[in-house]
Amino acid sequence: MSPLAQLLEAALFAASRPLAVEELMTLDPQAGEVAVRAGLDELRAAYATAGHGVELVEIALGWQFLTRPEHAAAIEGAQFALRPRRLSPAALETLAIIAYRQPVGRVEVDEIRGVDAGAVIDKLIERGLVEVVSRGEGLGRPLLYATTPQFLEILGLKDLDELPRLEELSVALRPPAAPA
Amino acid sequence: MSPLAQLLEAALFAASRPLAVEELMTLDPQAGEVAVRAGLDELRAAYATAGHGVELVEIALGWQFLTRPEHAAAIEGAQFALRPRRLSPAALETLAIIAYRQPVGRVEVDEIRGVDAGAVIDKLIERGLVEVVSRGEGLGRPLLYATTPQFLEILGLKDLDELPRLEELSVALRPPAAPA
Amino acid sequence: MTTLPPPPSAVDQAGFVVELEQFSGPLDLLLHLIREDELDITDLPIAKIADQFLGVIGDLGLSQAADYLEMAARLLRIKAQTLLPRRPGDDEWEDPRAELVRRLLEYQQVRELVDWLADAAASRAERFARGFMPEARPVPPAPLVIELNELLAAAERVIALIPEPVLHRVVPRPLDVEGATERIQALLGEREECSWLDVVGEGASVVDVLSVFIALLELAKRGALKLRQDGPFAPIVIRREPPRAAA
Repeated sequence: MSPLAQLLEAALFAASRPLAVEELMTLDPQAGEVAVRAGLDELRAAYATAGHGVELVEIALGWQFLTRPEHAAAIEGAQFALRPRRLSPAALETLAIIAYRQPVGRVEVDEIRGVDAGAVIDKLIERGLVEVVSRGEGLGRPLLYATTPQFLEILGLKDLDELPRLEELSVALRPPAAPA
Repeated sequence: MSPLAQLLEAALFAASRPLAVEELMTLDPQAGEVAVRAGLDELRAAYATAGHGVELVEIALGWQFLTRPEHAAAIEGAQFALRPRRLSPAALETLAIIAYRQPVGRVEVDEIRGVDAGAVIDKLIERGLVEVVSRGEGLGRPLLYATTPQFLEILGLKDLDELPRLEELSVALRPPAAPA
Repeated sequence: MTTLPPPPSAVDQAGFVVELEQFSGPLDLLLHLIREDELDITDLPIAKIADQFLGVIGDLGLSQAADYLEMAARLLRIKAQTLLPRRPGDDEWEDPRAELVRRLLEYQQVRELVDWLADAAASRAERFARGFMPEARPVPPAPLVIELNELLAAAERVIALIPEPVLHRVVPRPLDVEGATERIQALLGEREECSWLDVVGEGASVVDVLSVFIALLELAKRGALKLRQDGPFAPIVIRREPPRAAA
């Protein structure tokens, strides 16, 4: 492997979160974006072809080494690592609405779910899956919420474009109201 | 690599601590100690010969992956280069009120912003930008907040007098006029 | 035929449903009923579904949960509207179910997204990230950036929110807690028990209501009386404390 690929490997291995290309570029001031992307491709290929138990994955707007799915049961059985807790249906509903409508205010989330979503949103913020991005216009200038990169991470998504498009669903959602 | 070596690789990667041979044996009840030790040798050799940025190391407590020493400086340097964080609009507004009204109680901040500012103030305190300076008069003797020296430091101000006066604000915010 | 799900798992002492494992809200319950009976959402037999909904929230003890209660009221109103006779050829007539149907369709789509998200999260959970941090030393906090212009822009936004230099809102009449206290004590001097309306009277102003309320809470705190309300919106009963020993 090239020295740059090795350096990238060491950095990605040491990190517990996905690292963005821009972050990886700070490892070696000489290497530009093109070289870093080439190094990442080289690294991914090296792991894919040599038969490894881990692989390099593009996820949550960055790159991360993850174990291959077939080893999950054994690792969890031996209690070397814990799988994350599942999200409740209420949390997933709220996340789905925020993901598709972001930035979105609480009232709109409440309305679609038919229940007060305040406590659920607070929990999602606490877990780092949702954040306040700005204040909307109108009465009381409501807080607007959006999903975080960590939301992508727990779903294993590269970016929001990987979410299914609404047209692909069997029923149609009304388009978000145009801002007044 | 053999399937057992791949399983060992995934487990050593995902575990939160070094793993002893006896622990690694619980991954696969079929594999005995001899097989696990052979798998570890195979794994170590695979990383050593193919030119990797990480290596498998046996230490007192067991086995673990470590980055190669030559990358330590670059990784540490990059870790240090964490993306600078910005304050949310809500935090900035709260900070602005406290900066211009200090010492000021929470109720007054709430009233000006029209929302409960408690959580935001707590965050600002946590960040060292705001501190409790005294207790006010009146009902419940509310805590009074003021900005800290660190607030000035981050803004590059010598003292609070260097903050633009409120009357100057709209002027100060206007972009410098182009020479006629 | 509706098979009832097991009773809710988390009901706090006050009787309010905190969170249900079974349904994430009234729309979810409604959709459950519709699916179970294989009904057509766009042509909802509203009378049937309203009765079923009421039955289920009664059985589950949900009738105190505001969100479910509100939906129940909405269903009953739609049911009533559909029962009203309408003139043949009335073009102005709008199906009272339309809004509910739209919300249900929208909610159904959210449920579909939820299934997709749950699947994605489940496959991500099959993969572990790095567990061990070789450099266990604490990472210094990220540097904080505040630019003076940002702060000033925030100050301007804040100033824009203030219509006048901050003035305290002026209450037209000050609260008269003392007067209310005297009134309550006088009433309880005469009888063992009285009601909220006995104290405030008909057509009381907001200030009067607040004064009485604060006085009642204060007296209750001091142990001079006990307050009781048998249910939401039920009359508040004020009882002298300690009860006078029977003659």
